[in-house]
Amino acid sequence: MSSPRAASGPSFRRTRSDRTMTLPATISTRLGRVGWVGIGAAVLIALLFGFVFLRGGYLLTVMQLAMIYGLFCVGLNFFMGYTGQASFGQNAFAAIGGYGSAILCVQYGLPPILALVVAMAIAGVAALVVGWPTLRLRGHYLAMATFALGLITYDVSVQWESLTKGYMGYAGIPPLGIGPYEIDDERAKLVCLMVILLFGLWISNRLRDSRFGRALRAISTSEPGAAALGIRIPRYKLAAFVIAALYASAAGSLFAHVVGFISPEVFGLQMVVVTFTMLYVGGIGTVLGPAIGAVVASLLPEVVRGTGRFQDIAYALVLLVLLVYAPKGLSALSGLGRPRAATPQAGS
Amino acid sequence: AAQDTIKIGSSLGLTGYGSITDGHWREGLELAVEALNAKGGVLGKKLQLVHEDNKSIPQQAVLVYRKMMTEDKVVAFDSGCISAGNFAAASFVTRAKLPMMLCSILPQQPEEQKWAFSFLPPPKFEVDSRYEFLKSKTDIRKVGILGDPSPYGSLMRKFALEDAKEFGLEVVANESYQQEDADFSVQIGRINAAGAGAIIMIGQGNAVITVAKNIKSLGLDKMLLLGSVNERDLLVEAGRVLGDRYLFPSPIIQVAIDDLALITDPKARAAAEAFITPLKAKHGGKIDTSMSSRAWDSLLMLAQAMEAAKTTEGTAVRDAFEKIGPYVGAGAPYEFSPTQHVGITKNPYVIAYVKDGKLAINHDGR
Amino acid sequence: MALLSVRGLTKRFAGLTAVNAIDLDVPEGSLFAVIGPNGAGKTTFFNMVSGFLPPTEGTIAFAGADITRLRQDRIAAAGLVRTFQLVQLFKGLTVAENVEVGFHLATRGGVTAALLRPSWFRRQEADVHARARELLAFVGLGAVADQDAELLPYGQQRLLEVARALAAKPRLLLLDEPAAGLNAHETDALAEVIQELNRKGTTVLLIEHDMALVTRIAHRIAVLDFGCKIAEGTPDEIKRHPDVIAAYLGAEETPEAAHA
Amino acid sequence: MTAADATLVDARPAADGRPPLIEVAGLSASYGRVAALKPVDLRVGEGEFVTVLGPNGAGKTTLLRAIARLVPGAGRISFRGQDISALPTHKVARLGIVMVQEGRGLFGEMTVRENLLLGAYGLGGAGEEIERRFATVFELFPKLRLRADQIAASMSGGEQQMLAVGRALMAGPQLLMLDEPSLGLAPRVASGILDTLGELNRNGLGILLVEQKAPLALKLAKRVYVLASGSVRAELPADQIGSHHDLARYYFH
Amino acid sequence: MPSLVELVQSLVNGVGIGLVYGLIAIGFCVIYNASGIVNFAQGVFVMLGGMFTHAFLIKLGWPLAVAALVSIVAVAAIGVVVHVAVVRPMWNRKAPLFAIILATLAVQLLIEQIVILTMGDQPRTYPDFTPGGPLKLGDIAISYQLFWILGCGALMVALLTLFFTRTRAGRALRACSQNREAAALLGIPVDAMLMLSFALSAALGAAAGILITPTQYTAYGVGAPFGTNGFIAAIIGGFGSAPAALLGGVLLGVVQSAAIVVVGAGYKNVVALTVLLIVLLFFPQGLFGGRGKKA
Ligand SMILES: Nc1ncnc2c1ncn2[C@@H]1O[C@H](COP(=O)(O)OP(=O)(O)OP(=O)(O)O)[C@@H](O)[C@H]1O
Ligand SMILES: Nc1ncnc2c1ncn2[C@@H]1O[C@H](COP(=O)(O)OP(=O)(O)OP(=O)(O)O)[C@@H](O)[C@H]1O
Ligand SMILES: CC(C)C[C@H](N)C(=O)O
Ligand SMILES: [Mg+2]
Ligand SMILES: [Mg+2]
Repeated sequence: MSSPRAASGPSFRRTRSDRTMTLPATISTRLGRVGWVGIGAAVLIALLFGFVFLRGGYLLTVMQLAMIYGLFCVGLNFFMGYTGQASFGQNAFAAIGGYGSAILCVQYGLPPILALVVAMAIAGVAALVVGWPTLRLRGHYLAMATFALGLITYDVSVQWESLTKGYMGYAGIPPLGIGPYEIDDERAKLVCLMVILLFGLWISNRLRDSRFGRALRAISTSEPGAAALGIRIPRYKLAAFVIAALYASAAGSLFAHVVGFISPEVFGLQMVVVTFTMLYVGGIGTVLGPAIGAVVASLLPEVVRGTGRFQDIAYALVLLVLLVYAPKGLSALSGLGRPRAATPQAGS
Repeated sequence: AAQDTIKIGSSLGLTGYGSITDGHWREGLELAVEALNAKGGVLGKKLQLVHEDNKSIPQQAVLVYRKMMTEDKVVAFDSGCISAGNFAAASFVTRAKLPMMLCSILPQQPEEQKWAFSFLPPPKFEVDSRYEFLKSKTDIRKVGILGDPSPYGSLMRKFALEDAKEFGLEVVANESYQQEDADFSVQIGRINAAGAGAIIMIGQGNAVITVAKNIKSLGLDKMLLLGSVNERDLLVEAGRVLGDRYLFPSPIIQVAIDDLALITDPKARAAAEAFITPLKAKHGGKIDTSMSSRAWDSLLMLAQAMEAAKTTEGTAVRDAFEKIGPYVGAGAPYEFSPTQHVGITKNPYVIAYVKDGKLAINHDGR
Repeated sequence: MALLSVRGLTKRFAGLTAVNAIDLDVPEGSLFAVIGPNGAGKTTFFNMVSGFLPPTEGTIAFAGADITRLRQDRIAAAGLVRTFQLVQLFKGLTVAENVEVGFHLATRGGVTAALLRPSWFRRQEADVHARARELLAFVGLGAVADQDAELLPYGQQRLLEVARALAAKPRLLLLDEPAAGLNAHETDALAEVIQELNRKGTTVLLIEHDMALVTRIAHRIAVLDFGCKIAEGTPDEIKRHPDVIAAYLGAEETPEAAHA
Repeated sequence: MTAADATLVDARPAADGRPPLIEVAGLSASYGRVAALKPVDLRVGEGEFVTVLGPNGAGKTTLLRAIARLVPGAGRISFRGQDISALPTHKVARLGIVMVQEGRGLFGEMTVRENLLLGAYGLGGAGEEIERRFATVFELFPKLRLRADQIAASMSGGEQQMLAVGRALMAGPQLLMLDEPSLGLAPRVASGILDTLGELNRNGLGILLVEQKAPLALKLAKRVYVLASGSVRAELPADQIGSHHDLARYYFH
Repeated sequence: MPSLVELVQSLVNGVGIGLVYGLIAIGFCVIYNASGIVNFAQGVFVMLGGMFTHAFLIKLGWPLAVAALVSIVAVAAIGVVVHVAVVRPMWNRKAPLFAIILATLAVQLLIEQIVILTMGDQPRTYPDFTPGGPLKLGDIAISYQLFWILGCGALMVALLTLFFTRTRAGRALRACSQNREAAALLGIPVDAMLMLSFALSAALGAAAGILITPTQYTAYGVGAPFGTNGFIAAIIGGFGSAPAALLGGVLLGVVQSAAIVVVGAGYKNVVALTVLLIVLLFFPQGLFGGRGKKA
């Protein structure tokens, strides 16, 4: 049973408190800067994007959803990657965005862009209000509390039928557009989403390498250390949480406008699982990781769609292989190419 | 080769909460395709069924609908019961002018309803047949409702509350549950405490087994459980727990599977036989027909509309479909028209129960 | 006037009084050491002063203002910065970035500034980069500035923590066993660093077991035992103090340590 | 360089022909591309007390970790003649090679007593022997007896170090490897631990000690290895290194 | 206004479902205690316990005890496979904890799909262990199966507590979660211990599944809701201690049933989870998890 190489090795080094309390920041930051490999990854994604754009068909939709989820993940990465906190409930804010957009457009006739912004504001305030007490929790308890937020929001969106129409769902949500110009064409939608995602990434990159971003990353590895240097931990955690909520809300709104229909399931547990997958497959804590993860994890099921009834099995297996062989995400694979490679690999 | 086949798409919840229902819907579709192709296909071409799993969630439904439209170039849809998934896709299917046959309820937008045809009996029928049973066969006059919040369930609850008076019944408790709940004892206890003699359960799926178990373990041995339409496996499993105190509306074909004589109308019996014979040949004894029979009907009617339209072009097929007029199917009689896109207009249900592991019609009340 | 002034400071855990009614005054500009046996309550004392533990009783005044029970970051903002006995590095960050975080209090700018990058912000960032490197050079870590902090050997991690604390420009710097894990040469270098910054005006409060270091650089020493302050005085007084010898140094220890 | 010094001690097997307690030949280890340990030869005889000195980052910790098989290394490690260079850590430990880690490596959320009990994990259920070892450890560190039911993480720094050493002794080691055990200990306790090690050594326990505090470390050791930049710069009899001896000349270069 | 009988019956029902949650929660504790991993595949172990027992009991007609025992062993073996094939390689590559947790979710998906393919998607159930019932105390009814759940749950809790605090292996398991290196340095075979924890946890999950299937049903998809409720129960109790997990489950059940009475079933989870949040705000380590708080 025991291969001595695997059994020994530096694999033991981390203690539990390392693993639970501080999320992944250790891996993250050193790979975070958009270096050569980042550029390589970006080029690859751009090629994939170009391929899908030219090929057309339903992969356009796959890519659209990837961009939307990607935006969600870039936001989540602020909280989980940079700041090292766990949130299983960011879908709550996506729901606020989605339903906000739907209701504001359909009931109150707001133009989509305005609806999106107003919904983001609502989500931001909501994040502020619930985050303030909740973020005192740590580790699994924070994970659970945020998880509860997501579940509560889900149930409310199911039950509050007068507002949300429950499982019936909200249909007839207008597409994005400015004034009389609606973005109707699938390719145009994709380009628009891509631009929005790039903007989101640009923000992420700017914030990461700044006083603000450094404070977040400091918190992720040592809260006492950060506090001793005068960083107001609750405030920074809250800021990261709110930023994540703003991204999530924008993603939720975009889903509503791009698909034209939402129902509670759109923002259900599935969303949590999918976005987690994206974050970890891409590489949490890195700038590009969330976007890479979103594209890869979105295309993966389509690649294995041909297996028919075995699609989920194939998907789960590929996912497991990815997680086992690139446990720190695809963008961390790039670390191999950097000098002073970070992590010793057992047996290598 | 693409021109030699006519592709029909189907978005099905093969995993997730719709899995059992949609699995049967697929069986019906596949059977119909085989039968049609055996007779030479439609418009001289072979039919081909393309189906994808939407995992019972709308996001996936959007993807698979698009996939079938753009990759497979299907000319029409015949999709399963995941209402939200069908709603999510309805807008762009409508824009592409493709007709969609549905196992679920119709989308809510008027322009989308023009392209969708529902083969689901309207919720009122399910309610009324149970109320009628209570009124005529029992002396129970107080009932409690236990329902889930699915689209179909919500509609049904509305009727359950509205129609009770009509049948001289009083709804004394109005409880709800969620599909995945593991226990309903509290709700059932409240219904019992309110003095109800029967529970009107609203909602498909596995939950009925737990409800039956809960009634039993609460020792309520007078309480009747009147469940929703359901899959044969679930009916039998729940019936095993509560015996003849579990009653449910069933399309007659579901009960008549071993004894077609139960279907009195000869035309309907012939339609049922045409369906059941190949079904039994293919799937043996363990079969469910409540979903698959309507799936079969839907595809045969779609084929008929194509033949009538002499094309597979969406608008023509849709118009032809609206002109089919009264149609006696295996699962029910239908009457679609330009103004009527919910095809089942007469209550197709009988009240049945489980007897020795088989479904039986309740003739005498108990 | 004393920069730090502690009165009756007490901490009780369940049945144990870890710190017992301590009074202490640290004059501005001094280099003050706290010594005592293991478990005497030194770290607990630090934890209370720096806001990491709420005291059971007592008051803490810093620069004339009461800071008892103030949040840690507020205390740091007031100019009281600490290091940790178990190093608390930011492991995912490079050595230089660790120090840059140290400049948090000395700089400003949040999300908006980071996004818009006005010229003052860019200057500030550039300044922070440059000064971080200066500080690293000052403590002798210049060569490893771009390395991952996590991978430093233990001794260098301690130095990094000191450098990081310095970046915060503290008025009072609390150092919890900074020389642990350093060899004699490295300890000498550290001593110079501490003395140098003390000369530049930073008041230092130091916990150390390395008596050679303490007696060489400290102006004044307080000795804790079982949570109580048993002595306070100049290094010479302390070295000769019978209670201190009994409780802490041990008879044969003094010459040994002195010569190391 | 130090070739002269390096031959001051005879490093061949003891005269009686018994293999040394532990013998390391050409052991190297690296983290990714960092060669933390270049091929190193080292030996601890039966009942010998050997100290490794060296500046920060010399690779001392890495050396101990490689012997304990916590870092994969290339080269040969043998214990009483048996090749252990491919064994997993826990099997190495079961042979009696016990290590006190830098930074203590306690089970933070468990009590002092539980930590000590785990030290005796290899003993299985043998109650009496465990009690005997408890007594020894408590005698050595009375503080631990007082705090037996305290959670390890809440102990003071020095108390934790005592616990780490105590736990290692509970294991009844054949070779005890200590990585800076004096770290954070009050001078009295530090020399106390050293005295204990000396006594254990006199009773036949082989000890491999990594220490920064040269004077302490040299009091007991018979031989000293000086490690710098991952290589052994010198191997000296301990009594050759007086307070006058400038170790630094081995450190740099 | 609900009558007293109705209220008491609701309370009893709440305790009943709460015990079910608690039983599921217990399984989480073992792996968590040994590794810090929250095994989201725990729900499928529960599901498999029910599925296997159903197959042996109903399809093959084995006696209940034999069916249950064989099922537990089989599920434990699956737990070992999960460890060897997924968790161990990830751990040895220093995967972040949440990546491992994500992998357990993938394992859940995988096992669910394999179950659909091999055993179908129909729900199954089998009768209470003791036929008859319920026990009537005045107007209050208590199902016999509840006593089985309570009894076995208490037994499991007691044995687990003893195991973790009093036995060498139990202590060693906890040690592994806190510091794997140190554990290995003391001769504890860390990998084997973790494997043991997966086997044990899977076995406990299976036992839970076997016990609760008679109160409802099992089907390929119940793992997720089971897991979610068990996880919530474990958190309320304070993660990582079996008695607390069981109590946490009961508390969850009671709050839910009170919520159904007061605001209706639609919002029962909203209420229960809000209560959970409030509990967490005042007891950030769970209700019974006060131990080991760091300064
Ligand atoms: N959270 C706690 N719970 C219980 N006891 C504690 C706690 N924290 C510290 N103690 C105890 O209080 C006493 C003082 O601890 P402290 O860490 O202040 O000692 P110290 O003087 O820093 O010792 P050292 O030199 O060994 O670091 C110790 O006996 C310790 O075990
Ligand atoms: N996990 C790691 N990854 C990469 N490099 C490492 C790692 N651990 C240590 N190193 C590097 O290996 C070299 C040797 O480190 P080691 O910890 O063995 O030194 P040491 O002699 O024990 O130092 P100290 O006296 O400070 O404890 C150092 O340069 C260090 O930066
Ligand atoms: C017929 C049904 C299974 C309908 C389903 N519950 C839905 O509306 O989504
Ligand atoms: Mg201390
Ligand atoms: Mg070291």
